[in-house]
Formats: sequence, structure tokens, C-alpha cells
Amino acid sequence: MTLLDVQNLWVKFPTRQGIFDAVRGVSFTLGKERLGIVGESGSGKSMTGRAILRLIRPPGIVEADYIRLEGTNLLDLTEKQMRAVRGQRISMVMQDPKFSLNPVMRIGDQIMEAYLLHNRAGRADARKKSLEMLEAVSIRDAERVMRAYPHEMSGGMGQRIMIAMMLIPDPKILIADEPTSALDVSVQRQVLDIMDALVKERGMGLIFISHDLNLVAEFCDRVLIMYAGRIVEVCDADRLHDAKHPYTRGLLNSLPRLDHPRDRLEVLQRDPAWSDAPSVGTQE
Amino acid sequence: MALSENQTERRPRAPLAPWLKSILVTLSSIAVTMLGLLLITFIIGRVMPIDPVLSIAGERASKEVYEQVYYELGLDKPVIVQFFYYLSDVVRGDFGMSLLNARPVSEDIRRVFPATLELATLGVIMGIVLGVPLGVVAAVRRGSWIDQLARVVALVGYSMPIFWLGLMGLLVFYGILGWVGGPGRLGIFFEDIVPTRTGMILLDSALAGEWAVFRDAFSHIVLPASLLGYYSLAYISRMTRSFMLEQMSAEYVTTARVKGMSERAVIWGHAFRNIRVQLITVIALSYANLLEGSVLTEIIFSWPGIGSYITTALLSADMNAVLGGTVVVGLIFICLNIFSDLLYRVFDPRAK
Amino acid sequence: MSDATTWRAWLLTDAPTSRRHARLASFYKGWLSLRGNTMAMVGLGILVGLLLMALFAPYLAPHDWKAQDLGNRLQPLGSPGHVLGTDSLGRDILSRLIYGSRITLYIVTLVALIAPVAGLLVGTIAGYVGGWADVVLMRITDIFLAFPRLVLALAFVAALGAGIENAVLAISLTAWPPYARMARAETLTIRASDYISAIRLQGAGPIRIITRHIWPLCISSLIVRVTLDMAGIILAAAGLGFLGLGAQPPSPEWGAMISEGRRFILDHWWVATVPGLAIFTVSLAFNLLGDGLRDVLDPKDGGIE
Amino acid sequence: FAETPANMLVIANRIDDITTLDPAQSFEFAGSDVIRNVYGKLVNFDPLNLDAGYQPDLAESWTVSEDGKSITFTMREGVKFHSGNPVTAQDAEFSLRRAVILNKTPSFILTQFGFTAENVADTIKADGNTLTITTDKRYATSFVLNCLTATIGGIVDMKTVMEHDADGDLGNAWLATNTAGSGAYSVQSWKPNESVTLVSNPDFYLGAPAMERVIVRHVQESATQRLMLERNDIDVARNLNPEDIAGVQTAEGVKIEEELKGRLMYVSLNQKHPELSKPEVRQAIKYLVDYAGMRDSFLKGQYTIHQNFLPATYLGASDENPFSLNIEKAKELLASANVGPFEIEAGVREAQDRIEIAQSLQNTFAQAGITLNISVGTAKAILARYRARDLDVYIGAWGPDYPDPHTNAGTFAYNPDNSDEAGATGLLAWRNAWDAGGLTEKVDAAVIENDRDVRAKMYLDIQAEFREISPFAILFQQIEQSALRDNVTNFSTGQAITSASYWQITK
Amino acid sequence: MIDIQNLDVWFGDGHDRVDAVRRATFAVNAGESFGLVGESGSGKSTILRAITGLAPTWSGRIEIDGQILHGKSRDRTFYKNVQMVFQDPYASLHPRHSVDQVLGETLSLHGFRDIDTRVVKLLDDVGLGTRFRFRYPHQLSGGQRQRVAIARALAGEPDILLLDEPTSALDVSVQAEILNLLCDIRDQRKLTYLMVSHDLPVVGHMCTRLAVMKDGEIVEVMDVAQLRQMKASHPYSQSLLDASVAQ
Ligand SMILES: Nc1ncnc2c1ncn2[C@@H]1O[C@H](COP(=O)(O)OP(=O)(O)OP(=O)(O)O)[C@@H](O)[C@H]1O
Ligand SMILES: Nc1ncnc2c1ncn2[C@@H]1O[C@H](COP(=O)(O)OP(=O)(O)OP(=O)(O)O)[C@@H](O)[C@H]1O
Ligand SMILES: [Mg+2]
Ligand SMILES: [Mg+2]
Repeated sequence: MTLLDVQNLWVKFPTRQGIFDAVRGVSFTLGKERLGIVGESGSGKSMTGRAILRLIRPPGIVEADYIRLEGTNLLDLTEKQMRAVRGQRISMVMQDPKFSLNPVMRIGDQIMEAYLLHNRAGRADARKKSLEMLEAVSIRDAERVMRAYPHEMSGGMGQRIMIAMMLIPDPKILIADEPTSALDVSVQRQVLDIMDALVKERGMGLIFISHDLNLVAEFCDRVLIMYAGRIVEVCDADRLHDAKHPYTRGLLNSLPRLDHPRDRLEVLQRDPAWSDAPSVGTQE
Repeated sequence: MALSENQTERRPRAPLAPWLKSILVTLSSIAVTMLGLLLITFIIGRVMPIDPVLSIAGERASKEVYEQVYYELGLDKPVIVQFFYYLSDVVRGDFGMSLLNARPVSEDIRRVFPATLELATLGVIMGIVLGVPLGVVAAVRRGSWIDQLARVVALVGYSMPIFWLGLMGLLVFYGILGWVGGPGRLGIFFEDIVPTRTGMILLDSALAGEWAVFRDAFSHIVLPASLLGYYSLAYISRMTRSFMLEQMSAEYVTTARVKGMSERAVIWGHAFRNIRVQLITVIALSYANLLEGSVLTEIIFSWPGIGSYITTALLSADMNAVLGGTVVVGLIFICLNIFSDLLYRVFDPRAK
Repeated sequence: MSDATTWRAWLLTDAPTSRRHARLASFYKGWLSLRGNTMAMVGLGILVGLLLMALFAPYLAPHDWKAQDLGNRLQPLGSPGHVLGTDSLGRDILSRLIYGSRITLYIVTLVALIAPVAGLLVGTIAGYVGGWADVVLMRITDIFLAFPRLVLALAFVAALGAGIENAVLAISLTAWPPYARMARAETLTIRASDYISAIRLQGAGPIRIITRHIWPLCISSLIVRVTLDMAGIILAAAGLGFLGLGAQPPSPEWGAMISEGRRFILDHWWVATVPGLAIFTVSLAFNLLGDGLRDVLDPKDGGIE
Repeated sequence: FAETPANMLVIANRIDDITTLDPAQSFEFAGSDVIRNVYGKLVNFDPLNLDAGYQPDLAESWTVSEDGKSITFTMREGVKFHSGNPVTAQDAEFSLRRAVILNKTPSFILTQFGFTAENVADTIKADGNTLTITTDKRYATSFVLNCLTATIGGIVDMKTVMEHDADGDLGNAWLATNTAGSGAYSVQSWKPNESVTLVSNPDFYLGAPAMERVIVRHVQESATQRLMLERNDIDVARNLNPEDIAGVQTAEGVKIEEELKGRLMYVSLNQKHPELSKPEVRQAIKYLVDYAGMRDSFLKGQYTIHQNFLPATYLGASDENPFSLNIEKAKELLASANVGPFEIEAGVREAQDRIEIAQSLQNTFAQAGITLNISVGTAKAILARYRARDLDVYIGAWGPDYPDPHTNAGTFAYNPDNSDEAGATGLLAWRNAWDAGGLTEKVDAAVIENDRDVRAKMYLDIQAEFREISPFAILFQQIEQSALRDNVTNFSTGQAITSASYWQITK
Repeated sequence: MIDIQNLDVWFGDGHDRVDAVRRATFAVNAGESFGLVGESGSGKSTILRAITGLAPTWSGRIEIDGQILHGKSRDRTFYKNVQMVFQDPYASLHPRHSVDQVLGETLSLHGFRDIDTRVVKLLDDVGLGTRFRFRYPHQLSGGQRQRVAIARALAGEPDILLLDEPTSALDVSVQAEILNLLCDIRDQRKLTYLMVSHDLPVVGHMCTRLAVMKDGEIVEVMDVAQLRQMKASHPYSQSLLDASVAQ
């Protein structure tokens, strides 16, 4: 069943050289699944995620035929109604935990705030819920973490806290913007496992943004490959290695591999035609 | 002046007995700064062509009288010796006698400083109460008419000669409209009614329960204080705006929005919290500047404050008074600096 | 394609072909973003006007700025021959205002050349060298910062004698410490950056690093600050003039004109108000331009990407 | 905003010059105003009849010895100090001796009669109810008595003062901020740069003053004073400038009172300057002043043209004012001395009216080819240079120290030793390096002449010569314009001869 | 070529002291590429900074090309011999200096005369071409910036390059270009590399031997064959290997 349906999404920024299209006519749907979005830096992955939540501030412009969340078009909602959507129904884990937590607020307060915003509950209740949530993302010393400030946390913990904070209102959809790229390989694993478990248990829809093809291939159900603001290819994750688009192939081949030593790495040859071609739609 | 740049200077220090070390460091830096302050003031006193002897002996003094005063002041001793005499007195809290009015400088300062303190405090409060919200709104609505209005309001405050505003204000609100009390701190009727405890008439009269005096004192202070308030409003709102702009583009603000917070909660609950620290520094600085005494305001409003005290003393070569006043002002400056540092530690968890 | 558009394209290129081209292009982009800022352009316009006024003062001034006419003093605004009236000695206020722009510009330029440069020097040395130099220099800065500003300026003017140059020196003397602090704080962050490490690895010495690598980065925020402080500088000069210690008579320095006119403020308000408005306009212009420059120069605000 | 109370007088004035309230030391305008109301003197002026000259005050009468060197005063009976102690000859003896021994700045007013710390025991002596003072030579009695009306002649309460003697300072430190007199008022509080509050002495021997409290507030700005007066917050504004006087004149319930003061505005030329030392140049400059233009414009109502060193109302004062602006004549004079264009520096303190005078001079001088560069500085800085004979031209004011012609004659036209070493910084002639061209002896002679008319004639002669040859161009004499609420009567600032007194004022 | 023995590096002193590197010992032969891997904060960069004199305090023995180094000062021959490429291409170029200025200044510091021709050649060497000569950093992409940084490091014609995670801030596609470039110039100029990375495949691609670091200590030195066979002797290295391959 479709949770989110995006049709012909454009994100534009007016610049001195004219209008810059960060996202050009992207369409996709999301069910209760793990949808990966990959692409090189600047290909518009984050902007797509933010546009869904209507977080693009002026002068940026978001245009789309519709962005339907379980049937309602988010573009038609007032700012006030939109606030009820944010957090409670769609949540987003930001790219960099270091900058995404308020440095002068206790972590506990920030998590509880997210809960209290959408639930009529007392602080004690919120506290209990927050502790549970922290434990759910495998934070051991949850009591201490509640009292701590963001700068006292390592990158991995920060990322997990972000996840806990975004999941506490129990959203239908979670957008995770490169949740692991700032992390060490070992910590990366743990975070992925946690998210995986949560998606499975709660039946959420997950949009997983990353630039790491291998990671997405392994972790997600379906993958969108973006290039210059467009979706150039959509494929099932397990079939990623059979992808046809030269861009996707190039990305895959440019990675050094421990198991396949090579003298030279393959270098992506960009074809201007890629960015002119229309987005690959995914209407099901 | 934006002390926001200082963040880098205030990296957390030793985890080892940090309080002890930082207290020692702070104390020694105060001591060094004070010593330098004294030294420079002293040098200024010596190199100025204003002759302290003349201010005592007067224009018509004969040579003998002149020399007598010269020796009385100890001016025949080497400058270094004079400095050390002075230093040892100051350490004992003795700023010497004012050459001009034959009283201990410390007594004078006790009289004039509360006047300035009262004025500056009220002024800075007005500046904060109006300036901070103005700055925040301007930042949030960047580029809107309200931002432009805030800018013009602030810039007028920045660039209008304060004495011009002062005289005009006096003409309009006192001379024509009669809404406020005139120059001076109190009307003649109310002079010497309440006992001097703090030296700040508003406080003294409130303590004594003399509300009529309080009202009169307030009617006198409100105009000069608004003037100073406007001036600090200009500065505070500009700085608030630029701090807020920086915070509003930070990722955690987006995070807060993602949570579904209302814009107002995002601004005041999140972004504003983060500028508190910088704001404190700015306010402290602005307060310190007001406490330095706004000479021109004090002259126009016949306000017997420390600014005009020091200036009069300087113009008439009353070096003891100048030195005393400077030391006090410098000390306040340093204290405010330390105070804002302390608050910084309280408000910014990263500074621990 | 018209000439203008090719020029524009040439200037907006992201692949400049020579040093000059690169520099011009980056100026042009700055200019474009400044031009986009209406308020800043208003400020710039006023300042250009001021400059022209100073330049062509002899042609613009309707009267000799020092010609007295005691029988025709304190004429109101709009009186025949004297659009802005006359002052206490019967001199034409408009002419004095026009010639006064030269002095104002002179003050502003001189202070702007001294205080920030001194601050930059002290701040960057303290920040880069660190250790004892830092402690000593910052203590000195603190002392000057904690010093009552007017006392310092007055003392200085009193020591050297009244006069516009000394007033300027005195103002500079009180104005540098904030710049030093700012430059130091900035240096501290720059010092730790990789590009400084990189140039050190090429064997560059401290002088080269400070002058070629650190200064260019501090200067932009300094410029912004200076333009914002301009109002303060003009007013400080006016303040000294108010105390009779600024420009010497009969110099038509605007601050001095206000302080002359302030005696008549109740009955002949324009005598003080007209130069007051002039100061206001110019400092407003500097402020507006400063705000605009901040957007262009300050990388934090995302002017130059 | 009601009016000031009926028994209270509120005056706005600039009082930042008060440095001490000790009559033996005070030498400033505002201080003299206070002391005049606090201390009785042996002889004094009647504020309601100043033209009458000195009158008995604490001394009921006096006699002059045959040789003219001793004056014996008989003290008035029944007068009491504020402390309740009776005023006695011993107090008078103590007060005068004290002034001589302390040797503060104004002490020359007494010591010029030959009193020294060593000889006061003999020269100033009380005996029962009388006090005898003996001068070193014969002086005009009027001269001596006029000097005793100066501030330094204030009689202090010996008992009270000596209770506060500290380290043998004869109570100097204590008297600086406290008062112990017998006058109409005592000082209740003096807050420097803020206010002086006087309370009346109900036992004042001339009767209890109508104004029970007099508050003198320090208000720096003329505009501010005017606003306060218009708003009824003060009764008297003493420092209004001509424009504000003109403005306030039309205000309801305000009147202006004018009194001729002793203060003179003058320009002096340093004789060390090669060009300025030429007689023709000195003379030319006197023709290069736009006397009438200045008087009628920015000095309007506050100065009158006066070209002699004795202020009008003084004994021997002259009303000859021969000079007026005459560029042609000045040019002729300069040409006759073969003087081409030259440049000189004028020192002037930072007071608007003086700066304007300087600029007017600059303007007229320039028309004869003399470039006048104006250096504005603080009063102290400019004075220091003046005293060091370092200024080409000084533009300043001079007020008499006591109401006798010698006060100005002895400084403008008197210079026994013109060498740098003499360091006679108190003499204006010396400061301008002018040897007074033989006037010194004439001044010496005039001061001992006892015949009033002859003495007056002598001063007239001195001034006539002075006008022509001296390097001083006396310009104006001050008129003090006080603006009062119109219910204030009998207000007097003491004209040219003394200070303001308040006991006679009613409302 | 590089011989490091018992290297300790610490920051601050007394109770502030952070021991960033402890008793590190390894050697790199001429022409060899040696990798340093380990988790974030394990002290990899610090070793490089100690060699170049950018770390404040260290003890132990650092020998470069037969020269024993002392303290923080390095002489001219050292700078000619040893150069470093930094992790973040966005932070390692002066924001107000054009490519031409960066390279020109470096060349003149190394005492070259024919600066213009050398700048052109350097740009060619790193595959940028003269099109980029007068651009400012903000006009360059991350990969292009890293090329400039490499060109700068090559300007003095060094024998040894210290590479501090040269590609970790870059995209996978750009990473390939840079890694290829590094391989090419190594072969052309016979360079010795000491390369820091936390990405095992990258190290495996570039290096012949590597040291694994944990908490400031070198826990194991192994060669690339062992790496490929996933045979680490230390449990930490093993867990690191497992984590990277699991993807
Ligand atoms: N405020 C803005 N004004 C103009 N262009 C912008 C703005 N914000 C983003 N862009 C551009 O939009 C494009 C898409 O950015 P986005 O952040 O979505 O990239 P991304 O795919 O998330 O990259 P990364 O992997 O680096 O996070 C980029 O080219 C970026 O330069
Ligand atoms: N200037 C410094 N002052 C104090 N501690 C420092 C300083 N620089 C580095 N450290 C500490 O030294 C340790 C090693 O840092 P280093 O930068 O070498 O790690 P790294 O292995 O390069 O990590 P990364 O992969 O994140 O670059 C860290 O714990 C770090 O906190
Ligand atoms: Mg992104
Ligand atoms: Mg590192």
C-alpha cells in the first residue's frame, strides 16, 4: 500500500546566473518498505527529502503536481497543518548529527520535546518514553545521556539520539539523510541494524539517502539513483549489480574492492545526455 | 563591539582543579590590566600640558605660591617615585584628594557613580527590552519591511549625535509638552528628603517608601535613560539580528522544524537559546559603555555622573580625580567582562 | 549578441583566463550581489555624492565658506541667497557644509587607515605567534579597551594640542582595540586551518603567513566593521569638536558646526540641525553600505559561496 | 510642575569652578558668590546701594593713624557666628593672619601691604574690641579697605575653625567643605558640579533673610537653563547666551536684569614677536577689531565696548573708546612700519563666545594681510602657554580681584622686571613681555595717593597712555544678563565690584 | 625512507594531557606505499603531523631519509623532501588565493625561477589543465580542489608524500579519479607514500603494507596479502576487516 506518492517534484533556487534546479521532476512512491536514494554529492538527494517535508525556505521554490501522504496533498496544507505532519507522520534524520542537535539543550529535553509536541502527556510520561526510545536505539546508559549535552556525545551516539528523537512520535515515514556517512565502519553497522529492526517492527516507510551504493544495495528494498536532480534509474536492491544505466554502473565500478584488486579504478565518464533525459517515473 | 569573536578565546581549560586555575588566571590578568590602566592614566597625567598646580593655585598665582603648591603635590619627586606613592595609596583604597573640590576622590566617586549606575541601568534595560525582540524579528523576517524599519531605527540611533537628540528631546518633552521632569536628578521640592543609602535615588526612595520622590526621580531619569536606551537598543538590535541570522541557518533549527514545532517555538525555544551567550557579551559591553558615563548626555541633563566628573577633572587637570574615575571605570569594565564570562560558562554547556 | 552581454559573460565566467580576469570577475560578482541590495546601493550613492561634493566644492559652494557678515547672521532656512541659512557669524551654512565634506572625508579616511590597521597588526600577531606575545598584546588591548574612551582621546588631544589631525589620532587610539580582538579571534581559527599548515609545510615564515595568508581573510570582516563604525567615528570627532578639541576654527567641520549651533538650538534650530542631518546621512550611508558589504564579503552569510 | 516655594530661591548657574569654601583660599566666581553670603567682613558693600562704595559691616567704624599706615577697626557688638559664638576682634585678627600665613593664591591681596607670616603678630593685632592693621607704607585708605571687601577678607569663627585644625593647617581642610561665618546664610550642602544649598541665618544682624533656602544648581547648558526657567523650575538663570536671552524675553513671567560686571575681554600681543613689538603694528591691530559688529551680533547685550583697563564704575574709569574698525588706517599704519603680510598664532580657550571673537578677529586681521591662526584648547592648557610667554596673541578675559583701580593697573600696566627670569606670571604685562613703557612708576605712585580725585586723575592719565602704547587691545566689558521670574526682586550679582548676595531678595 | 620508533605524541600537559599516539613504531621503505588505518581519533593524523612538525610535543625517534628530526622546526631540505596532502580539500586551500597564486607561491618558496612554465606543467600533471589556473577555490569542485592540493604538494618535487585521508571527503566517483592520479604520479616520480585512511578497500588498493591503530597504539602491521585474505592476528584488526567486508 502506498504511503507517499510524489509526482513531478521540482526544487528551484534563484541564483545570479538564473534559476538553478536542484531537483527536476522527480516522481516516486513509497510503501511500507525501505527505499534507497543514491547519487553523487549535489545530485539533489537531500533536497528531495526536505521538499517532502516542505522544509525548503524561501527563496527556494518547491513545485510538484502533488505530494500525497496517504491521500492528502501536502502542498495544499497550511503551515499549521503541516506542523502536525512533521514529526508525527513524517520524520527526518538529518545528515550530520554534530550540527543537527541543539548544542545548548540537554539531550533529554530535546527528545522529550519531540514527544510532547504531538502527545498530550506529562513530563514524567515523556521522560519514560524517551528512556525507552533511547534504549531501543541501543544506548546503554540512557539516564546519563538524557542529562548530557550533544557535544559530550560521539558521532555514533549523536546519530542514534537523532534517530530516537525522530522516531519517538511514531511517524509513518522516516527519511534518513545519510545517517551513517559520518560514522566509523563499526558504528555504521549498529545504526543500520537498529533502523532495520525499527522498520520491520513498526511497519514504517523508510527513505534512506546515501551515496554509498553497496550499502544501499544491501540494506534497502528498492533504490532510486539520482543524477543532477533527476532519477536516472530505479531498481530493486538485490538487482542493483545488474543495473543498466552507465551512471549506476560507473558508480559501482569506481569503488576499490578488497576482494577484486585492480591496477586502475574505473573512472566515471559523464554523459551530458544523462542530465537532459527525463526522470524515470515509478508509478505502480 | 562584537565580542562574539571571543568564543575561540574561551576554549575550556584545565580539567585539573579548573576553578582554582581559572581563578588564579583571572585574578592575575585583572591585576595586570589594572596596573597597566593605572600606569597609563598616570603617564597621561604627567605628559598633559595641563598643569595641576595651576588648577589649584589659579591663574593669578605668584611664583612663590605656585612653587609651594608644586612641592605640596610632590611634583618635585621623580615620576617613578610619584607613581609608586600613588600605587600604594590606591591599593589601600585611597585615591587621594580631589584637587578641585578638596574632598577625597573616593567620596566623590561614591556620589557620582550611583547617578551614572542608575541612568545606565535603566538605559540598558530599555535597550534590552526593545532591542532584543527587534533584532530577533528583523532576523527572522530578513529583508521584510520590518527588517528595514528595524534597520533604520537602529541606524538613526547609531548615527544621530546624542547631544542633538538630547536637546531636542528636552525641548519637546520637557519644554513644550512638560511630560517629564527637567534636568537634574530630582525636583527642588524633593531634594534631600530621602536618606542616601545606595545613592541611586529610585532605589533609595523606594526603600524609604517615598513614592512621591520616586515618581519625581523617575520623571527626571526617564528622558536621559531613554536616550541612552535608544543608543544601546541600536547596538543590541543590530548584534541580535546578526547572531540570529547565523543561528537560523543552522541545522538544528531545521531539526526542530522537522519535529513539527511552531515557528515561534523554533525561534525562541531553540535559536534564541543559542545566542544568549553572545548576547550577554554584547549587553555587558553595551552596559559597560554606558557606565563609562555618557559625558554629553550628562552635561545636557545636568546629571552629576561619572562621565562628566572625569571629563571636568581632566579638563582642569585634577589628576587624582581622573585617575580615581578611570580606575573605577576600568574595574567595572573588567568586572563586567568576568561576569559575562561566568554567565557564558553557565549558559553554554560546551564551555565547561 | 550585444557587447554588454559578452562583457557580462566574460566577467561571470567560472574559467578565467588570466590573473586580471580572475580578479575582475570576482570583483564583478561581489558588485553584482552588492547591487542586488537596494539599501547598500542607496548608501553607496550617498557616499559617491559626498565624494563628488568634496571634489567639486569650489564649484558647488554658492559663497565663500569663511566670509562673515555679522549683519546678516542666523538667517533662517530658505532665506534669499542662503538656502540653508547663515550661522552665528553670518556665514553661509550650505557653503560650509559643502566644504566641510572634505574634512569629514579626511577624518573618516584617516581613522579608517589607522585604527583597523593597527588593530589588524596587533591582533594577528597576538593570534598567530601566541604564547607570551599573545598575553602581552592582549593585556595591552584590554587596558585600552577598559580605558574610558573619552579620557583617552581628551588626554591625547590635550597632550598634542587641539586640531583635526590630533583628533583623528586620538579617535584611532581609542578605536583599535576592538579590531585587534576581532582580528585575533579570527586569526586563531585561521591559524588552525589546513591551508595554513599547508603553506607552513612549504617552509613559509611567520611574516609571510601573517601578511599574505591571514590578513586577506581578516580584512573583509574588518572592512565591514569599519564601515559600520564610521558613524561612530564621525560622531566621536563631533564629540571632540563639541568639547572644542576637534577641528580648529574657522574650519567648517560638521561636528564643530553643530557645537557652534547648539547654543541656538531653541530659536535657530537649523544651525545645528543641518550639519547634524549631514552627519546622520553620511553615517547612515556608511551603515547601509556596511550591511551590504557584510552580505558580500562575509563568507558565513554565504555571499561568496 | 508647580512654582518654586515662596521662601526658596533656586538659581541655575555654572558652579563647576568652586574648589573650596575657605575664604582664605577661594578665588573663583561661584565660590565668591557663596562666601559673600556666608561670611561677614570688616567692611562690605550694600547690595541695594553698590554705588555707595564700602560700608561698615562687622567693623562698625575705623580710624586711620596719622602716618596713614595703621587702620584701627572697632568691632560691631552683638553679632554672632552661626555657631552662636560672638564675633570679636580676635576672630578678625585670626582670620586676616590666617589668610596671610596660609599664603594661598589670593593672599597677595593682603600681602601687597607688607604682611608676612613672620610679621603678622605685629601688623595685625586685636586689642579688646578693636583690630589694628599696619601696612608697610602709606597706601590710599580706600585701596586698603577695598581690598578687605574681597573674599579673602571674610571673618571666620576662630573657635570653631581651630577645633578642626589638622596638622596646623588652621582648619584649611575643614573649611574647604564647611562654613563657620556670621553672614546671612550658612552652607547646608555643597555637592560639587551639582548644587550648593544655603540655609538662612535667622539671627543675621541685618535681619532674617526672606529667602530661607537658596539653592544654586549647576546647569551647564544655556538652553537647559532657559527651559528650566520657562518651566518655572528655577527662579534665576545666570548663564543665558544672547540668543536665549532674546528668546526668553518674550516668555511669560520672565524678566531680564542687566548688571555691568568687572570682567574685560581683551586681546594681547606678545612683545617677543618681532612684528607685534612694533608700535605701529600694535596700534594697527586696535583698528582691526570690529567692535560694534561683535557687540551688536553674537555678543549682543552681554558686552559693551570698553577700551580701558579699568572697568566702568571703578575709580578712575575712563569712557574714552577711540578705536573702531578702520581697515584703511590699519593698513596705513602697517605700511608706515614697513610690515608686510605676516602670520601669528592666537590662543583661546574652548568657550564659544571667545572662539567667535577670535574668528571675527581672524576675519578683520586678514583684510589687512595678517593671518591669524587660532589654537583652541582647554583653559588650563592655553593659560599655561600664556604664562610661559609662548603665545603670539592671547584672546581672553580679565576680572578684577578687588574693587580698587590698582587691581587692574597693577597687572596691565605694571612690570618692574621684564626678564624671563623674573617669572612674574601674575602680571599680564610680563606675560606679554611688555616692560610697561614707564607706566610702572606711575602705577606705584597712584596706589599711595590718598586724595581720591587726584588718584582718579592719575589713573585716567595712565589709561590714556596705555591705550596708545600698550600691546593690549581692550575690547569689551561684560554685562551680566540674568533672567528671573518676575516675582523675584532685589536680585543683585554684585556688579563689577563684588559678588552676588541673597539676603535682600524677596519674592 | 621513513623510520619511526617509539613515537609518543601528546597534547597539553599535566591533567590536560591527551596521549594521542603511544609507542608507535614502523618503517616505510623507499618507493613503498604504507597505510595507516584505524577508527576515528586513533591518532593516525597525529603521526603525520608529528613528522611534519605540526604537532606540538612528541618524543621518540623520527628518521626521514637518513635525517633524524628534532622538535618542531624543520629545515628547507625537509620541506623539499616531504609534503603532505590534507583530508579536506575544502579546508586545505586558501579561500582567497587562486590556483595560480597557490602554486606560484609554493614554487617561489622552493626557490624556482621559471614559475609560469612550472605552474602549467603541474596543472597538467594533476590533470587539471590551464583552464583552471586562475580560478578560486569556490569555483572548483571537491575533486578539483584535491588535485590542486596534490599539485601543491608536488611543486617542490618531494620524494615522500604524506596523505591524510585524501579521498574521504569526496564522492566515490571522484575518489576513483584521485586514487588513479595518486597511483600515476607515484609511478612517474618514484614517490614514497604514507597514507592514512579509515577505508580498508582504499588502503588495500593503494598500499603494500599497513599498520592498524587503536587508541593511539599500533596494534598490528600487516601486508596487503594478509588484508585480502582477511587474516589479521589482532582481534581489533579482525573486527575492522569484518565490518568493511560485510557490506
Ligand atoms: N540555498 C541553495 N541555493 C542554491 N542552490 C542550492 C541551495 N541549497 C542546495 N543547493 C544545490 O542543490 C543541489 C542539491 O543539493 P543536495 O543537498 O540535495 O545534494 P545531496 O545530493 O544531498 O548531496 P550530498 O551528498 O553532498 O549531501 C546542490 O547542487 C546544491 O548546490
Ligand atoms: N590540538 C589537539 N589538542 C588536543 N587533543 C588533540 C588535538 N588534536 C588531536 N587531538 C586528539 O588526539 C587524538 C588523535 O587525533 P587524530 O586527529 O590523530 O585522529 P585520527 O586517527 O586522524 O582521526 P580521524 O579519522 O577522525 O581523522 C584524538 O583523540 C584527538 O582528540
Ligand atoms: Mg545531502
Ligand atoms: Mg585524521
